Amino acid sequence: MKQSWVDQLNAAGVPKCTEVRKGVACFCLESQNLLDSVRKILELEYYLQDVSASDFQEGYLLTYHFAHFEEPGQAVFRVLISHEHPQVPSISSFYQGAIWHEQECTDFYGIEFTGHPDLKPLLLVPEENLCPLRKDARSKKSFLDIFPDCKLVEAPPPPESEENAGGQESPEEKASKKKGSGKSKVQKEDDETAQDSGQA
Amino acid sequence: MLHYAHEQLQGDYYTRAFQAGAQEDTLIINMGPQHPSTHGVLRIILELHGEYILRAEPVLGYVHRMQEKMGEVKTYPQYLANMGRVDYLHALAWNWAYVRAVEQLLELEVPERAEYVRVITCELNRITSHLLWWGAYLLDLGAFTPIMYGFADRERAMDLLQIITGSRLTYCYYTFGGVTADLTPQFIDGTKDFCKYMRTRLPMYKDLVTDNMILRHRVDDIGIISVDMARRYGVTGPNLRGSGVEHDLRRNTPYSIYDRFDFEIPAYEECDALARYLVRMDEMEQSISIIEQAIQSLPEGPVMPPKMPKVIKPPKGEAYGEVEGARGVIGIHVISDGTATPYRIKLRAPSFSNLSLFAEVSKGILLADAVSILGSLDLVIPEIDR
Amino acid sequence: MTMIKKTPKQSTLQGIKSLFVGLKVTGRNFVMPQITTHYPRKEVSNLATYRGHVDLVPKEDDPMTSKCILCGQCAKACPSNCIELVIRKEEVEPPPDEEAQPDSGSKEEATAKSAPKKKKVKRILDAFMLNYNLCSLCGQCVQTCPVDSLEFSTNSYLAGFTREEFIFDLLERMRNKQKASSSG
Amino acid sequence: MNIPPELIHISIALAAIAAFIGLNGLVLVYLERKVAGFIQRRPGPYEVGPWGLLQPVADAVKLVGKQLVRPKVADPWLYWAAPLLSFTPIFLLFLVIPFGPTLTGMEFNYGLLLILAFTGLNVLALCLAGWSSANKYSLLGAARSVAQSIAYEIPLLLAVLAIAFQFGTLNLTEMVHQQGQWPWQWNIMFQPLAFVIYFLCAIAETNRAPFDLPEAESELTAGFHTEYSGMAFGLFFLAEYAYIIVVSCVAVVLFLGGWQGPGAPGFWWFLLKVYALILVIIWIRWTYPRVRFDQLLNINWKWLLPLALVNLLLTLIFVKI
Repeated sequence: MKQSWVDQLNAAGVPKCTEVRKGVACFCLESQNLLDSVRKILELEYYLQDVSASDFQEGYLLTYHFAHFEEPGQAVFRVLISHEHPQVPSISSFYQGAIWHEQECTDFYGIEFTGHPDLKPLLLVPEENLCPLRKDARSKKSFLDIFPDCKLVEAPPPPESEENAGGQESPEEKASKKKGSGKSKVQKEDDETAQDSGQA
Repeated sequence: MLHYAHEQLQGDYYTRAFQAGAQEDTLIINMGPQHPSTHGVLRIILELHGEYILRAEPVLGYVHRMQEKMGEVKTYPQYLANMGRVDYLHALAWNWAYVRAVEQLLELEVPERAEYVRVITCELNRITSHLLWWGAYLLDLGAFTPIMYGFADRERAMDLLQIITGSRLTYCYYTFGGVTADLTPQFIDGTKDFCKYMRTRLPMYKDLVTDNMILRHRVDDIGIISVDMARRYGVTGPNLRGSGVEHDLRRNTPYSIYDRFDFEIPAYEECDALARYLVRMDEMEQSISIIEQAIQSLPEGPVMPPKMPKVIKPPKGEAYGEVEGARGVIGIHVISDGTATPYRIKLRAPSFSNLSLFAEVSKGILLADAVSILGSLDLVIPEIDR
Repeated sequence: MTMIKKTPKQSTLQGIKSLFVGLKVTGRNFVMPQITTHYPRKEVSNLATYRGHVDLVPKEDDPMTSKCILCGQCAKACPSNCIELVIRKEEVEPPPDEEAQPDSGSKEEATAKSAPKKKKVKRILDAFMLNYNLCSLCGQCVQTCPVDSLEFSTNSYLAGFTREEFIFDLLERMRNKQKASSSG
Repeated sequence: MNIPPELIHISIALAAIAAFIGLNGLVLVYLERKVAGFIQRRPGPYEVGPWGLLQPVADAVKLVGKQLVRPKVADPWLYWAAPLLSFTPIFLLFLVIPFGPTLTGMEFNYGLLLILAFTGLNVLALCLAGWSSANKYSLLGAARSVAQSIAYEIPLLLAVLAIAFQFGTLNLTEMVHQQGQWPWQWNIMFQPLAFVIYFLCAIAETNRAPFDLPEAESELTAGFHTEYSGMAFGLFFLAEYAYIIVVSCVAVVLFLGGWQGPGAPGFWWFLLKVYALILVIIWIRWTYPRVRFDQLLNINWKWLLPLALVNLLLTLIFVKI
């Protein structure tokens, strides 16, 4: 029953759900099929809760939260993008509410949203490029470490998209090889512990 | 002497950027950051043709405090105090959302009495928030007296909350696993009286304001937010319910013990400011009913779990604490790396999403309606800027 | 499940009537008693529940010393670092037959005591500094204190001209209070 | 040297009027704040003097004592001329108002006409104030005030015209004489519709809530007087209250029997009625929200104007018969 909405999402063409917690389904996407999935989830009448980013060793993890007005359940899209080329397509053509969220991510992390109508600073001073939420190398943690249920897989190197991949990647992080192709895939399906403490 | 849009105008970054898209012979005007009707330091740049708004652009960030960064440098309990400061009008809902997120991470079981206490106080806080909104909205519309009545009643609720929380506005009352202080008999009696009292006040509000012809004409049919628009912008809370969607986390994904109470989710289908107004007025009534039911069935017991970890160190993972606040869905996304400090905290502020549609909804309306729409969205600026 | 309601519509006649109803409401309030508290002459009644800055709690048997065990948990828990414990270390000669020393009754102490002529270092609280300028009244210090040596004061009448006036030594405050209460 | 007695009379009257305006300003400020306070269940002015009686005096002293500030880009002449222009016509208006049977500054056959003519000057003042401040909010306020005043002048004139036809005179004293002592002899019994129209228009003309759009504070910060401070603002303020008194006086003369009253007719009846009307205006202000600008004009053009025409027509038929 819980599964039904996840199945529905899958059936609509959102790539396979990778992780289900109580009422939450995470979909780890690659940045090029993000727009496709977002279009599908909009067709399923999900609303946008927020867009946020976080800084990991492997790259910036973009998290999109969607929920539905009538049905329970939260859909989470995760997109991992590289530090060197923090680019991701903007979903603001589908969800106009994302305009501000994406501007905020640009403020905090310097991520570039391609196709965004106006990427000017939203919350921070426009004169400086501060990116205050970027973490320094020491305090960065590994994405895998925190989300052990996910595992990064070497994406089959798409032949043309790799202008960013091979060349300049520095060996400093083990992550770079995954993010080299700009994406992580997460495989394992696992029920994390039921976390809703409110569940009576 | 006067600067019109087509002239070269000195201005800050946002004014210049806005001006670049201006048409000929229009008036560019800054509403805010110091403006009586933006309730705080919200700034909206407007392009006016006569009194009609051609274009509007909110400029944020005047009270930006980088709350999310603060979350990354403080320990879990230390960050609690920040939550009351995000949305100072419904501080307990933010408390709750954060506490819920951390409790999910810690897999803490909240004692039953604590849940009841949380429901009672949170609903009481919701009433105070709506009362303040009511007064301030009417102030926007030019009526001075309602805010005084609203404040007088709000004082009573805040006095009650002070009895147990010790503070009046920026509460820091919930804590991981429960609440910091138990209810006192004084509070319980006072709350019962307050509920009775509010039931006599709400009809008075209706007579004075809700039924008033002038108000009706001011709020009827303006600021139409369709369901589709609400979805695209992520509008939640009373604003969404004013668009005819019965979405309320207290009912849709009943957290805590909300499924034990019998209450309605008021929703109106007109999508305009009047619908949003009526939703909030009805919600106060429902909150009173929830409080009465909760007090009636308040169980005995502790308000903190028997054994609490000495140091809050949630395991690795993430959690999303969601709570229905007075303004909409409050979501706190916590990523834990297993240390005593959160790795990343993202605050989803409902006002942020609610305001983001203003540019679209304010096209072609009158300046006076813009004020009315802004008021009907019930914005709290510190929550938007975080 | 509730039905989605329609906003009630109003005819012009009802509208005009509503204007008079509104006047009636304000008119009635005009003659009703005032609800303002004339502050300096009268006081609000709920000051007792106010949670102001923290205060030290004295020991029951010795009102001049606090319950504090100098563990420093409060200082660590404070989000804004406004607590500072000034601790003086003092070497004390162990009295020959100290039995009723409640604060150092651990086993090591007992063994140390039995060792001849071992000097013991005692930590003494010199001052408990609270920088109230920074405090956000979150109550974390009170919650973390393992021996309940901190309590909220109901002191809502705090005013001053300089920031220095809001840096309190809570130990001194406590002692002054105790003195005042014992003498008065 | 032969001074005409008429001149002495007018000079004394003007001095008295100046005192009356000033005093009334103080009284009305106090009254308004007290009434607002009571309606909102708080004491209102309380601390200065007994029952806060000296509060308006303190306010006045503050306003007078303040430095006069002019924005750099404001027009230096028009900016200062506007408050004066708003304030000075008031003396003329009071000159012809019959406070008592013999208590009139100047007996004048066209008294009503004079009042209506000079009330119109206020619009010009507000317009100038808004324009010369070089503030966009002020400009919007000025534009609103012009549109509003011009619109509301028409039904007001029509309503008053009906009364003038009915009495067959423009002399205010004469009008009062034609009404009787008792309330049922007052003109309001014969012309209730005209009274309502006049009253609404009067509120709009004086920019009082709920028609206070030129200074709608939640939309235009303070409208036309956003940039004014000190005594320049004080003059606007005083003028606003003076105009309230003027329109109330005219209403009393036209509809409420002037100084006539049961018992002993005299100026006390006049003042009593004027203050009762002002109280109602204040009461209305603290009860209602503000109307929107287009609604304001709609009320005028779609309701008041046709009603005033109908009223005029009915009156004419009545008079003719």
